[in-house]
Amino acid sequence: MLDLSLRHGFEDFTLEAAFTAPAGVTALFGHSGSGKTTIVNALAGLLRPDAGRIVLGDRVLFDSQARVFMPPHKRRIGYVFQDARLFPHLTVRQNLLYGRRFAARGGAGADMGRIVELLGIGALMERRPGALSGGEKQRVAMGRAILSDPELLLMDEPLAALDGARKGEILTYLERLRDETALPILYVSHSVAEVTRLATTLVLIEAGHVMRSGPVEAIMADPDAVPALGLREAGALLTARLAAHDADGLSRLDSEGGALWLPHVEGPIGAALRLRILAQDVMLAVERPQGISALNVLPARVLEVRQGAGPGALVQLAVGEARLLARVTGRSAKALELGPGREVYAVIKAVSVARDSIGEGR
Amino acid sequence: MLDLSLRHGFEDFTLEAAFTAPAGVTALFGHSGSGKTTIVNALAGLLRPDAGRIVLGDRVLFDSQARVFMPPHKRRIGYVFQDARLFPHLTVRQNLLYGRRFAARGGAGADMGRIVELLGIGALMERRPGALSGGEKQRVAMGRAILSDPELLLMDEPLAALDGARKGEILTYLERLRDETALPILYVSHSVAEVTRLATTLVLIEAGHVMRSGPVEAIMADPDAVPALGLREAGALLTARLAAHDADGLSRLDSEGGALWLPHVEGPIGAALRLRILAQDVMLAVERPQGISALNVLPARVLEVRQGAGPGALVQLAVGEARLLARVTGRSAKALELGPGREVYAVIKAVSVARDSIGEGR
Amino acid sequence: ADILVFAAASMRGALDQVAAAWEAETGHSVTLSYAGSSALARQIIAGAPADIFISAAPAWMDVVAGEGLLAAGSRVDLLGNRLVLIGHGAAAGAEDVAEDAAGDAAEGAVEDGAGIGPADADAAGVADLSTGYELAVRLGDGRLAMALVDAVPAGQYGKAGLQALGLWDAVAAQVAQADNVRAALALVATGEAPMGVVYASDALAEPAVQVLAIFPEGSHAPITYPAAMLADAAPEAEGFLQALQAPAAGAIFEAHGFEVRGFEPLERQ
Amino acid sequence: MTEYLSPQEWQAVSLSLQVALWATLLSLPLGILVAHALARWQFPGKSLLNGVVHLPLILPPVVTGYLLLIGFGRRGPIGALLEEYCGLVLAFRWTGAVLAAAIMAFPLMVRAIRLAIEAVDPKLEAAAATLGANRLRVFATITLPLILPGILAGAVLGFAKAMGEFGATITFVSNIPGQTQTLPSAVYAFLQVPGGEGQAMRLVIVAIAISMGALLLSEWLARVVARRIGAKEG
Amino acid sequence: MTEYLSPQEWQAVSLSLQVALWATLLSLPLGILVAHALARWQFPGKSLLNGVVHLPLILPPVVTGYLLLIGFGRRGPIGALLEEYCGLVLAFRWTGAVLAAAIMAFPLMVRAIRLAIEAVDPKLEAAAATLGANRLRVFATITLPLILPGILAGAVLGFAKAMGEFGATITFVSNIPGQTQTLPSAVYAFLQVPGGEGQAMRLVIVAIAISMGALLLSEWLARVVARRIGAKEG
Ligand SMILES: Nc1ncnc2c1ncn2[C@@H]1O[C@H](COP(=O)(O)OP(=O)(O)OP(=O)(O)O)[C@@H](O)[C@H]1O
Ligand SMILES: Nc1ncnc2c1ncn2[C@@H]1O[C@H](COP(=O)(O)OP(=O)(O)OP(=O)(O)O)[C@@H](O)[C@H]1O
Ligand code: MOO
Ligand SMILES: [Mg+2]
Ligand SMILES: [Mg+2]
Repeated sequence: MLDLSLRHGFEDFTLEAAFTAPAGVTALFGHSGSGKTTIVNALAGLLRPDAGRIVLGDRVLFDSQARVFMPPHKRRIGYVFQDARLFPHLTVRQNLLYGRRFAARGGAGADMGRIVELLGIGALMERRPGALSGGEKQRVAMGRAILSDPELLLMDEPLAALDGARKGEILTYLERLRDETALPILYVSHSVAEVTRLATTLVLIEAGHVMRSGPVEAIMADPDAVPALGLREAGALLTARLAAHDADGLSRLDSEGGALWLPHVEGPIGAALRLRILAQDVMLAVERPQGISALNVLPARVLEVRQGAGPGALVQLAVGEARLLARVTGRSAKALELGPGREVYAVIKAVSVARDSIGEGR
Repeated sequence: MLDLSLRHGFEDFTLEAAFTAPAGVTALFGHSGSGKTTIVNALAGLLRPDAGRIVLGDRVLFDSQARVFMPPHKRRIGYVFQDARLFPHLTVRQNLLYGRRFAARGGAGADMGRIVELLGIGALMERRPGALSGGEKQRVAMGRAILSDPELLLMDEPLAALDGARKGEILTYLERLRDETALPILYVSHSVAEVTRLATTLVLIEAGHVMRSGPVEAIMADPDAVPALGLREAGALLTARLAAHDADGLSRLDSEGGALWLPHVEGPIGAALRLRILAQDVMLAVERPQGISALNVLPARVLEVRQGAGPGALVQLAVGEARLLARVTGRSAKALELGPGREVYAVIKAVSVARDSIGEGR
Repeated sequence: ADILVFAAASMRGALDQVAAAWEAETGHSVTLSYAGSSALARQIIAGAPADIFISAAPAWMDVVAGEGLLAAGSRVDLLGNRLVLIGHGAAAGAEDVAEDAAGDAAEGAVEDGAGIGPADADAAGVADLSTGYELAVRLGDGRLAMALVDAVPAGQYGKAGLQALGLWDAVAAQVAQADNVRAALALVATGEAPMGVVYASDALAEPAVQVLAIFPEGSHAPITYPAAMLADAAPEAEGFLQALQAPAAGAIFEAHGFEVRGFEPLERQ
Repeated sequence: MTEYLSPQEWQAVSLSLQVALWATLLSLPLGILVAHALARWQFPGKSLLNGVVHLPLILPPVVTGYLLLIGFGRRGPIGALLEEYCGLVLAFRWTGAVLAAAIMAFPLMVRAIRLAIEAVDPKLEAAAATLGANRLRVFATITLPLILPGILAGAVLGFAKAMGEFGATITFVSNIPGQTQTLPSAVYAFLQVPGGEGQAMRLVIVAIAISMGALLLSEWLARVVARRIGAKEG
Repeated sequence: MTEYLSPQEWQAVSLSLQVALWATLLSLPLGILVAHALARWQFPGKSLLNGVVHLPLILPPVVTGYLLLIGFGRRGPIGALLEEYCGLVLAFRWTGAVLAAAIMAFPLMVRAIRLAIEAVDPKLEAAAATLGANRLRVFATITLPLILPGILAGAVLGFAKAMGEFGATITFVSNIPGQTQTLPSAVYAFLQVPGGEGQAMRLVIVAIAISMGALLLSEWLARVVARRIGAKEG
């Protein structure tokens, strides 16, 4: 549990942020220059804010009134920097082991071999950072921070330099880290996909201020938050349980909104999962459609239709217990006579729910 | 026109790449560590390859046999580095103007004011790089390279550190740069969305070798290329003409595959556009569906069904003159009896074609 | 109207006074450049614009003469000096025999100030250094400070004198050689070395040392400061060279502890 | 203060200042060039150049002075040439003191600047090259501003050394009041007179005051420059 | 070679080597500490410390030697204490020559190391701190390895200076063959005798050879270290 309240002024920029990050992954989301790195630096003790208070668990890291400022090396906060900051004179292996030496539990935390494999840096172990590509550096930096066995992990856009496939693997690992250990993570990102997959809590930063903060499901399903996240990224989060693996490679998930068939989802039967279903991937029909390739047709009831500034409309749906968002054109909304209370069918293609939108639930 | 053929060995890595980049934007696409930065460095003259030849227009930049090696400052190649590399002792303004001083046309090329505005760095002009955020640095670096009035622009993951909104704006600008000037751009990216929106030519790099290279439409619509691009990113490119703007905010585009209604598309009637239609956004139906929110229902003929390794299948469609890709589950493929020659309807939601998948055509 | 004199650094105190007096008298001006005799001689050979050279040792004057740079017949043996054995303050290395006698003598010399040269000190009761002097005993495990014994004149004279008196071998290993006589004096003055061998002129003005004994004449080659005019000297130089040998100058030199040599008349062509 | 020092001592002070300033200013451009060559270029004879630069540090100053006298004296091969073709006389002039001080200060200056150059990230220079700057312009616009603190450090080391230099100077240009008598030479002269230590110390204090002033000035300038450069990385 | 130098000269050569090595090695840790303090810490009296470090550069060596004599001689306040409590005698011993050489070399060493420290990116040190390393460990594991080239530069400057130092050494510990007669003292002695130049030059060549060897060694080591560190940025 992290409790933070900060004020800090640069010449042309003032940060005034306060939020609480419970266990799990808290995503800091905001435009370039909105103050994310500044917050993270203050947390790590690399920046001494003008005023405020930071409490991590039962430790006060900073308190301007009580004149408490715990130095960085005592904070036990792992930090994956926006620039990798590897030690140029050490090999990749030595970089990875650097923090472990000082770790309280003697590095009993994460398993080196597993992390190395996951990050795909096994072949680089004896190289020096000067001979690494941009993405390789970033992966080593991530390993280094995780292996230092921290009590809080700060990640400042760690995946920006990585390709999709690698990103997916690492996200999977971070999910495990989140779920298997109690390690809280503060994750800075520009990517809604990453944020929704990983985060349990979302903090939206705008020009140095916290615009919204709270559980990620609540914010994502809230049409009000859509402008901040970007239209294309709007979508709801569903919690589901893995119910069956079918012979033809599809898996069935039982969600609060009903059963969904998706391309094979890794995991044991009964596992809890989180699905992100983008508003734009949900099609609405007034009659149950026949002879179409979409496998998932869920009966739904319109809760609210919100006409956007453009030609689109956001439709909030009740599907069983769950909430879904659908994005349709105004023309369709009119043609289908959508309005609160209207009974419709939500059509979701099995393949639309991309693998990287399915995370392990909590 | 850039003609390149290189061989270069690092200890554990060998680059052996040859490709031709015509005018327009050529995207270098490949996994982390595949050799993209190495190629770009060789082009800029910052790395002297073991062997090979680089010809830009009518200038030989490098020829190991003829022992030609043109020094970097004579190459007139603007380079946006993966790390920003701003000059720490100069203000943002001075950084931006740095290359202009040496520009052949005395910086007659790009308009400083416009670029500053576009990059959103107007408020930072008198700051030094030490006081910039990660994304701000990257934007300044981009401006600096463009303002040096180069004959070729190299961009090594320039947008990785930027948020979606800013990314979109800058992509729009880069499109203009591509279309209005004859400036060829070599663009390194991990993001298929960026690539398909900007690129005219695509070069797929894998472990130091060129896997595929050619016009981006051809590669994107080719099921063979899907593994390299990632399933989720598979999709076809359509060329279309802006035909009408409707009062309800929708625009009609006439494509080779028929008319499409999309949320308002910026541009004058008659403008050529490129649309990327992701395979996963295309639904197939055997009868024309009724009462659904999807506005675009196109008659199509199945050309090929390719069952993937997983539960999915890629369906290549002929829609009028154009080719589309659809991704469906194997179960649906069977249920709908999809096979070469089968007549179906391709259903595309208007809102699925995201704004950042629509680029200005060429 | 300006003459430049290159003079051995150890002459500084006395020569400044003589020059000031001559300037006042004649209205000419004299510039004095003090450095080690070796450096000065080499500079003159390299073309230094000196008019007069005063060396601390004949050897370097000989070198300059050998280059044919001296005005013919202008060389004179201007001054002489005596070598003395000194001890630190009142508590010289040995607390016994020599202490009272030598201590009193040295203090007397200092108090009486100007006008008392080595000869007077002699008269005041400072003993001649003799073969029987228990130098090694008094030195104990202390150091005997001297100028470089093979390179710097004061050191060379001192070594010769001690050898002649048969005292050298017993103390050779304990000699601390300084780069010049003044540095040797400083070693004794600070007490780092209990005893030292320096010129009488140096010992005279240093209150922190006392003269223990005087080297007998003949125990080493006579200490001579030759002076000469350079071949292309300004005409006024001759006047200054003469003034150096005049009785007024002699008094000043003696006051600083030098011996005034029997001035030989200048041979004029 | 006028009473604190005699006119002749004032002369020595101002001459020392003059000599040290000129020695520093004149040798700085060459020092930067040599430092750059040693830090960044590859050429035959690099080790030799490096060795020659360090020579004045290795040699006892008297030897350096002696070699200068032989080479740059009026009868020396270089001295004679300089006099004939440039009308420049070094021996026994303050200009010679400048040469001696500059040579003695040179290795210190070069080392400081070289270290600063080696610390400049070559990636920044590469970036400047891609923007069209040739080697010289890269140096003038990127390297030079970034090594300013190093240049200041080199200059102040050189200045301090030049203020304190004695052995080579007195051996080369002698100790002529008003012409070649620098502060250290004057101190030396005082130390030759019994009881002159006190007077010598008076001059030493002046020397310390001047060099400390230069030191403080350089530190202040370096701070200003560093603040302008700000954080290390762009 | 045995014939090239007399036994006494050999003694001077080996003593000089010994003195220069000890002076370099002993002053290095303190030099690193002081350089680090000057580069990275803020404390009252920083300017004063900086000034004191530079003093030996500013003062004529004879003055430094004289001050050493007064302070560290057997009767000097510090010298007496050292003798009484540590049994360490400096006056007229080679240990004193080591002290003199170390003090003369100190400003050069400190400046080189300080420049190297200032060139280390504080962001790397910050990164190490977030990984749990306290100040001392950050210094030992990050700063120190990264400034190795600067330390080498400082060491070789110091060594060369120590090999060439004459004025302060002879003033402080005089010239006792086999105990305090260093190479420069021997050279000086030859230069005082008419016709001794040739012999002096013989010794000078030995001094040059030794220092050049040290120089080449240091450059080679620096290259090895630089290659290990590789490109500037991690
Ligand atoms: N100086 C070097 N010495 C040895 N190997 C190197 C060196 N520079 C790069 N490599 C290796 O060459 C390969 C290609 O590197 P390159 O930087 O071109 O990759 P990239 O495609 O740009 O990757 P990324 O997307 O992560 O930036 C990598 O495996 C890298 O480890
Ligand atoms: N040292 C500084 N001095 C002055 N202004 C600064 C300094 N550091 C950052 N800023 C400004 O503070 C604001 C927030 O910076 P910060 O680095 O926290 O942004 P960010 O949210 O991390 O952005 P990005 O996504 O681009 O990395 C920016 O406007 C930046 O220009
Ligand atoms: O200066 Mo002299 O030459 O011996 O004392
Ligand atoms: Mg940031
Ligand atoms: Mg790269």
